[in-house]
Amino acid sequence: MNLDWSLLAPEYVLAGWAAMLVSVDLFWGRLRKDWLGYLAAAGALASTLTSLIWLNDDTNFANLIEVNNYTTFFRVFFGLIGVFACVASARFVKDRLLHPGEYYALILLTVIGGSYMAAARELLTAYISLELLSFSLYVLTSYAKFDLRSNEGGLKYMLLGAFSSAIFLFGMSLIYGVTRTTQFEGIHEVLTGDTSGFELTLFLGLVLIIAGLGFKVAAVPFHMWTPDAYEGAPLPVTALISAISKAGGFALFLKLFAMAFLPLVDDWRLFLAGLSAATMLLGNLVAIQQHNIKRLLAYSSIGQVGYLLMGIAALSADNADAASALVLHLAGYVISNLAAFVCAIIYFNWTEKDEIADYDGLAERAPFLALALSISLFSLAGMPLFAGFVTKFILFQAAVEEDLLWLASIAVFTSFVSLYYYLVVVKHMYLGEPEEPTRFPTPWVEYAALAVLLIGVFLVGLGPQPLFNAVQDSTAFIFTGAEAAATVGAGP
Amino acid sequence: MGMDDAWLLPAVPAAAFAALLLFGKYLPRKGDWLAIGAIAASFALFIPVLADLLDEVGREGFAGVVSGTDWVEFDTFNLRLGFMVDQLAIVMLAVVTFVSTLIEIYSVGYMKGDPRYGWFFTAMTLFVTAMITLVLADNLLLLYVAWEGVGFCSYLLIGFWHERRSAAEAAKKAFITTRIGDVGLLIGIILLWREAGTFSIREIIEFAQDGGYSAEYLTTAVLFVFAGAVGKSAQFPLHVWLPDAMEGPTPVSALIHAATMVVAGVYLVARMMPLFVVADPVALDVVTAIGLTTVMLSATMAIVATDIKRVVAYSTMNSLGLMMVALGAHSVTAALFYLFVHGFFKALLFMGAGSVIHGTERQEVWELGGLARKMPLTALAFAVGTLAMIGIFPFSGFWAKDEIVNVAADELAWIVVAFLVFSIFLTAVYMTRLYLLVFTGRPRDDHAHEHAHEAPPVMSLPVLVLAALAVIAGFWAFDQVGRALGFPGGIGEFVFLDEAQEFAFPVVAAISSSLAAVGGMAFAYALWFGEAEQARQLGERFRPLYKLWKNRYYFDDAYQWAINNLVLVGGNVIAWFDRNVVNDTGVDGSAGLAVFSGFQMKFSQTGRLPNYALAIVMGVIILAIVFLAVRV
Amino acid sequence: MDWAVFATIAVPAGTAGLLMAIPSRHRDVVRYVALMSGSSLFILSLIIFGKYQFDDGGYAFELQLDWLGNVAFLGEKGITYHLAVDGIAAPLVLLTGIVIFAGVFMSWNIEYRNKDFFILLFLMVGGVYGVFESVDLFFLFFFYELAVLPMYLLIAVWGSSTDFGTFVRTKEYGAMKLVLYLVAGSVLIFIAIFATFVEAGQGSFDLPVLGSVTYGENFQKTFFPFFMLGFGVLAGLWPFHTWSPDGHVAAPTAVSMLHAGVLMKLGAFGILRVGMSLFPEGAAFWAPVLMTLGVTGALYGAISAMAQRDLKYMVGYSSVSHMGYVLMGLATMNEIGINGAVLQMFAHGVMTALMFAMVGAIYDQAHARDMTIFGGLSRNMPRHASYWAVAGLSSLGLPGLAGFVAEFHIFVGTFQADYIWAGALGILAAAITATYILRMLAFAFFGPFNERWASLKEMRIGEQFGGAVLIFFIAFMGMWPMPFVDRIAATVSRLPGIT
Amino acid sequence: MIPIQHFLVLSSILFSLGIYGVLARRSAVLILMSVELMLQAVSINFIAFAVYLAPEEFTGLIFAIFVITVAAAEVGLALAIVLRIYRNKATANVDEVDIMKW
Repeated sequence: MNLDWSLLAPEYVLAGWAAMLVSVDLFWGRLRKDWLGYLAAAGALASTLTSLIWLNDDTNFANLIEVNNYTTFFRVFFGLIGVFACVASARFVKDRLLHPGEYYALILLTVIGGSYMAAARELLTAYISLELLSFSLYVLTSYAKFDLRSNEGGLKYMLLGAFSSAIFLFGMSLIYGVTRTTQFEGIHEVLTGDTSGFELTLFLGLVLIIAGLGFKVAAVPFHMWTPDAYEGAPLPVTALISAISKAGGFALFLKLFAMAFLPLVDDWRLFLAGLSAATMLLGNLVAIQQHNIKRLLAYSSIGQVGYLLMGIAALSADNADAASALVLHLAGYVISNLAAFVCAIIYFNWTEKDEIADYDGLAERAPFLALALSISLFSLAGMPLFAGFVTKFILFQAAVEEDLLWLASIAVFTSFVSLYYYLVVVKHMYLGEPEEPTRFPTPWVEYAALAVLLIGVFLVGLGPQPLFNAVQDSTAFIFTGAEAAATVGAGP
Repeated sequence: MGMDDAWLLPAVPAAAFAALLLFGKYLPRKGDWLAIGAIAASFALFIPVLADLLDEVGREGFAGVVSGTDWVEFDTFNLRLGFMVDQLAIVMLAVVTFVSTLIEIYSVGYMKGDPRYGWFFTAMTLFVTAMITLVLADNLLLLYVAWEGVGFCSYLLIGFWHERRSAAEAAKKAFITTRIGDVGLLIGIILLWREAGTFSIREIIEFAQDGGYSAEYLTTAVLFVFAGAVGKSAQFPLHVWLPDAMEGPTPVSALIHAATMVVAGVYLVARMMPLFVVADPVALDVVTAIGLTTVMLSATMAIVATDIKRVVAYSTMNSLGLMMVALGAHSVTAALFYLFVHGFFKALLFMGAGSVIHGTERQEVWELGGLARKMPLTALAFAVGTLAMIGIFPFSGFWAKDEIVNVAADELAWIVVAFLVFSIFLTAVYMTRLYLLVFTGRPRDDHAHEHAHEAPPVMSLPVLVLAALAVIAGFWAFDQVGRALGFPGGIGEFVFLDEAQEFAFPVVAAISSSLAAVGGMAFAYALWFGEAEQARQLGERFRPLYKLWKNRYYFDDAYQWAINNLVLVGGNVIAWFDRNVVNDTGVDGSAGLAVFSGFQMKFSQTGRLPNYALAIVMGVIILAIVFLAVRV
Repeated sequence: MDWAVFATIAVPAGTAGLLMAIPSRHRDVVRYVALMSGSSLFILSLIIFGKYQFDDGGYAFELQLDWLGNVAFLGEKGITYHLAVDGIAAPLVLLTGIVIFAGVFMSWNIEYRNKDFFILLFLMVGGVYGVFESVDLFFLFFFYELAVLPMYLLIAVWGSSTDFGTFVRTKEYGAMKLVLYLVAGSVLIFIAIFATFVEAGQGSFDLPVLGSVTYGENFQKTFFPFFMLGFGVLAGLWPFHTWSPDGHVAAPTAVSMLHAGVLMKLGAFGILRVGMSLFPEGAAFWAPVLMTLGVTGALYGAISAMAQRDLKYMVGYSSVSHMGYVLMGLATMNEIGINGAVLQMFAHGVMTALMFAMVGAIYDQAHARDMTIFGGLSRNMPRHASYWAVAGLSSLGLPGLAGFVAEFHIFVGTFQADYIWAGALGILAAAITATYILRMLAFAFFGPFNERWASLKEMRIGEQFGGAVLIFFIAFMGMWPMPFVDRIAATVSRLPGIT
Repeated sequence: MIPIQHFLVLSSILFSLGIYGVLARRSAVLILMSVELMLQAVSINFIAFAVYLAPEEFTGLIFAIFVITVAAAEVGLALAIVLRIYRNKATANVDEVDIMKW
């Protein structure tokens, strides 16, 4: 058993940094006002950089936590999400929230939770990381403590989260009962053998696990918390939930199903495909009816979950294509979505408004912001030049490779539907009459962060090869045994 | 310079057209000299071509000379800019180049002072280009191109004074009506191509004569082709545009709507005659029937028409119908002969009418009268034209009309001949009436009469030239005359496609038609000379007939009704259907369905936590049930 | 000259970038930059058209850059930035160059945020070039969507609404419908592309690679309709055409020109380049349906146009009608017909661009488009009237102008393919075209002068010039179609399944 | 020795009771307690499996301990949020907490 504690260094950095932030908040009042957010961002960045040490490594800590490219990819990914979340929060928190130290500390903790969800190689670790992520988010969601919406969102998120994690746990316990192990690889080994004796338990467990993870990633019908939590949470937290909770959920979802449950793929494929179809249909159709930008993005993200679930439904024992496609789209989606949220945050900072109708005439008052929001929304809709087009294309193609043409068809259709409600936002920004014609003051830091995200959107959209290579290198590790060998250097 | 260079004939006016279009504005006198020069040059070029042809024509198996170049070609598909000179083309060319030269000269006087003087000549030049191309085309495609081209020029020139609503409407009507015929023509052309694989007229004819087409197929095809001729030559039932086309300037009417363009239909049928011969006889019967109908319609309508140009226009329809009847009797010679002389005397009539209009600025016959004294030259010329049209010995019309009656008697049923003779009577009636009303009697509008003046020399000279030709052109019927001119013989000897036709002069036919003509003149004289009181009484007595004729058999009304109540309403129905059914229901409806389903679904989000939990539980249960049902 | 094709995409993209850098208050600078770019695109397009060697009809100006490969299901040449021009694309590239060149002149007067306008316009143009020049299915589709996307803002911001009292169509509606409709069409294309890629199993989206595979007959029959309908939507395939009149009417002049003139061709081009090239048997199976829909569109569009009062609606429906001819030509599945279809794409593109330009020219001054309230306008605007006439006459198939050459080929092809009824109806539709064109001319330009419009003046010189360029090409192709036919025929004869 | 099924039945009953509680109760606190019930069912499961099926390993037991710990934290967290709601709205009835819907 490898007990090399240094493997956990990035998380040490984060945890330490979180502690430091709390203390700074306590003792150094002046700094906390203006610089705390950026300090937190620096912490996330530091952890990101630290995690690069194990690039192309393949080892694990005590058979609990893997450190390989899959972990590294997600460490970097979540670390960057943390950076942007902190930067985007800076002004918002300063103006509107109490206790910034704890706020940023919690953000850093979500990064730890997310990273370990990707890194876990057994059920307990996975569960603990998931709860770490969730708990932090529960708190953050209800962070605006005098705001009823925030309270309500937090309550719903929290109670349903607890409920669903109980379901998830029950599922895990059943799986444990069947396989007598919590190690993903062990489960895989058992499931590869004859499972005829305990199918009932096994599938019940599987259903419960799907439900639990489905809740985490907001798959229909486990999605109900999403719109309310999104709307209730302070805007930067919404951004964080939409990015890290979903990405973490999928990191675990993917790993669990690729690493542990892959032998049963023929059994669960259609169920996930069904979930996926329901999710994208409901998410995108209901999004049409939304008037609040946060709720709109919530439903749109539900739609995106539908697409991502296709990636899991399309997992195959032969190759890692679907997994790579899923992670690729995950990256594309998160970048675009973060950009959209950063825009919403900037606008909220100016006006304290988040209804779509409030965006009237934004193009007059802040052309760059309007452009940036349009780009991110178009990217979410899967329009060319932007990340969404390529990543969706690859993802859908991956599904079709596994004979899921019908599912891909629904996906293409719903992503067409999604264009409508994104266009409605664009319409308000470019066609509406602004309340007053004055320009908004330019928030340079936020704009810089936005610009970086937009560059990301374009980079992925116009030159996805590097990202795709990185993704492929990382997903190669989540397939155990024989499949792993087959996946390296896969391709026709 | 010979037949191989025939392409120069259209090319010269084409170049002039391009120059006029681009720079006409900047040329002195707006370039009328260039237009006239180019057309005169065409005529000049025509003469060596004719001479060359006359050299060749006696040779064994001579069937015209083809020249030209490919326009579009790939694989086996080939569209040519090809020209063919043969006797048929030469006769037509003579009319086209010569008459148009004269009319262009005439126009200098007639159009003087018009704000779009230059444009008139530009368009006329284009017309001549297209018309010559039409005549010379060796393939159906080029023929169609030129066919549309002349139609377009006709549109431009009828609508020359387009500020007048009536002119704009007439132009539109002319174009669309002929276009309906052209639909048939194009279908016919492509049908012919489809089996033969070529557009070349000669090859198609050979293909047909070798039995390449089945009889029904060929009949269908030629009837479609004939539809084009019906439209262009203003035959029943597409004749309605021609009277309205008189909205154009008179030189236009003279050239396009009398001498050249309208006879293109006749020319087309003459060109395709070998096909009609091979095809089922029904095809020629249709030609005869339509020609005869047109003759009778136009002759009767002319009797009650009061616009000087419209009367002449009806007479044109009358003549065109006669030519069609001749073709129906498959006598190309008779048709072509009539076409040839008709070009002169009809242009003459129009130019005479034009002089009257120019001199008096009136065209209602009831506002004219007694002009013979004021405009003696015009009156003389008009008289010649009238006599030629009526067919009085020895004017040119006499010979030509006789020939038609003659072949009809040979080939067609007696009833047709009877109708023809009756139509000659009617022709005499309305032509005499027209002359009497315009040039004799008491001036009905003193103001117009006082101001009436003889046309300037630039106008009257061409008129006189034509008058002379209208008298003598008919003598070409005689072999002796033809030989004296250097032809192999008379026109019947010259124009042959199947075999040479002797010019026959059966006395019975000549006498009967002359009797009819003279009788008609006498009848008209009795009715309309002086105050025309008898005519009015006759009109009162036969009021229904009078109204029927006056209203042009209600064709225009019927068409207008059909356009208003069928076409436009149909258009509105389709447009309504498109907007309300296809778009608002089909398109917006399906979009609305998505929106509506979103609206319904959003209420599943009740905002209440237990419901959310229930959804999760239900999800689990459903998944579990399905899972187990499928799997266990 | 291999860079020329690349440049046609790089120039618009660069222009968009350059324009972004110009402060928006320098409206004239923006205009001149747009003009420069438009002219260079025009010249580039001429070069590409002129230099295309049509001996064997293959690809020329080929450029292939690796873009995404060796990942997941993608092979070595998975997705390549593969540009090339063949004899079908060459005229369409030229068409794009002509229309954008003229379009810049027609947009000269835009004052409201003209910088943004030109940025979007050039983005769209880049997309259009991309579709014509991409030989990689992924990029073809990439550019296809790219060309559609800027339409929304272009129409919704700079467009105009229609209000006839009883009949109201806002520009937002037109814009939204147009964009959604076209993207809806691309849903089908998307699906078919996925299926094709899997079926081919080559790990590449390159069209020549995909084309080298023989697909099963059932597969072809199943998926050809996806391409046919998907691309057909953009080509105005009846009954999926209603975006076209409403969208074109709402759009600003240059956008209508480009859209009706060029973008609609993308649809037909897509059917040809993707659908028929990959699935010849499927195409043969579905050709009767395509023919029926094409004829229906041709007739139906013409009849609808006859009932319009709004000039722009008339032109919009006429586009539906003329694109019906294009689809008929494609459905013939023989060389003559398909040549005709491509010729018609060019002819209709130039002609309809001219028509929309003329509507725009008059709308700029009169702020009205109802033909029935005008009258005798040719007195004050003789040149404008004559431009209209040329465009109209070309559209009704007058010999000597571009429309005739194209339509004639299509009709001949249709007869050759034994769709005699369809050919006859198509010819009839051309006659109906004459009706509505002449009706419009008679209403608006002829007849007594309506003094209400005494203030109208002749078009601006820029508009005259832009129009003249279009007229030049209408006449050029009408009189000397060989340069076009040579190129098109060389490539069409190489298509699989063509008789 | 008691057969493992008894434990499993017990845990299932507990779990179902928990679910019932979550669905049926309107008080946030009671819902929370029901969730705790479900978590206890999970713990029982884990312990039963660990003892009966993999006696030589401690995984299941450790899992149970963690579940209990997490449950405790969860209660603390949830109660804090419920408290906020109660402060701001003077109710802990989840049916009344529905500003956000649709």
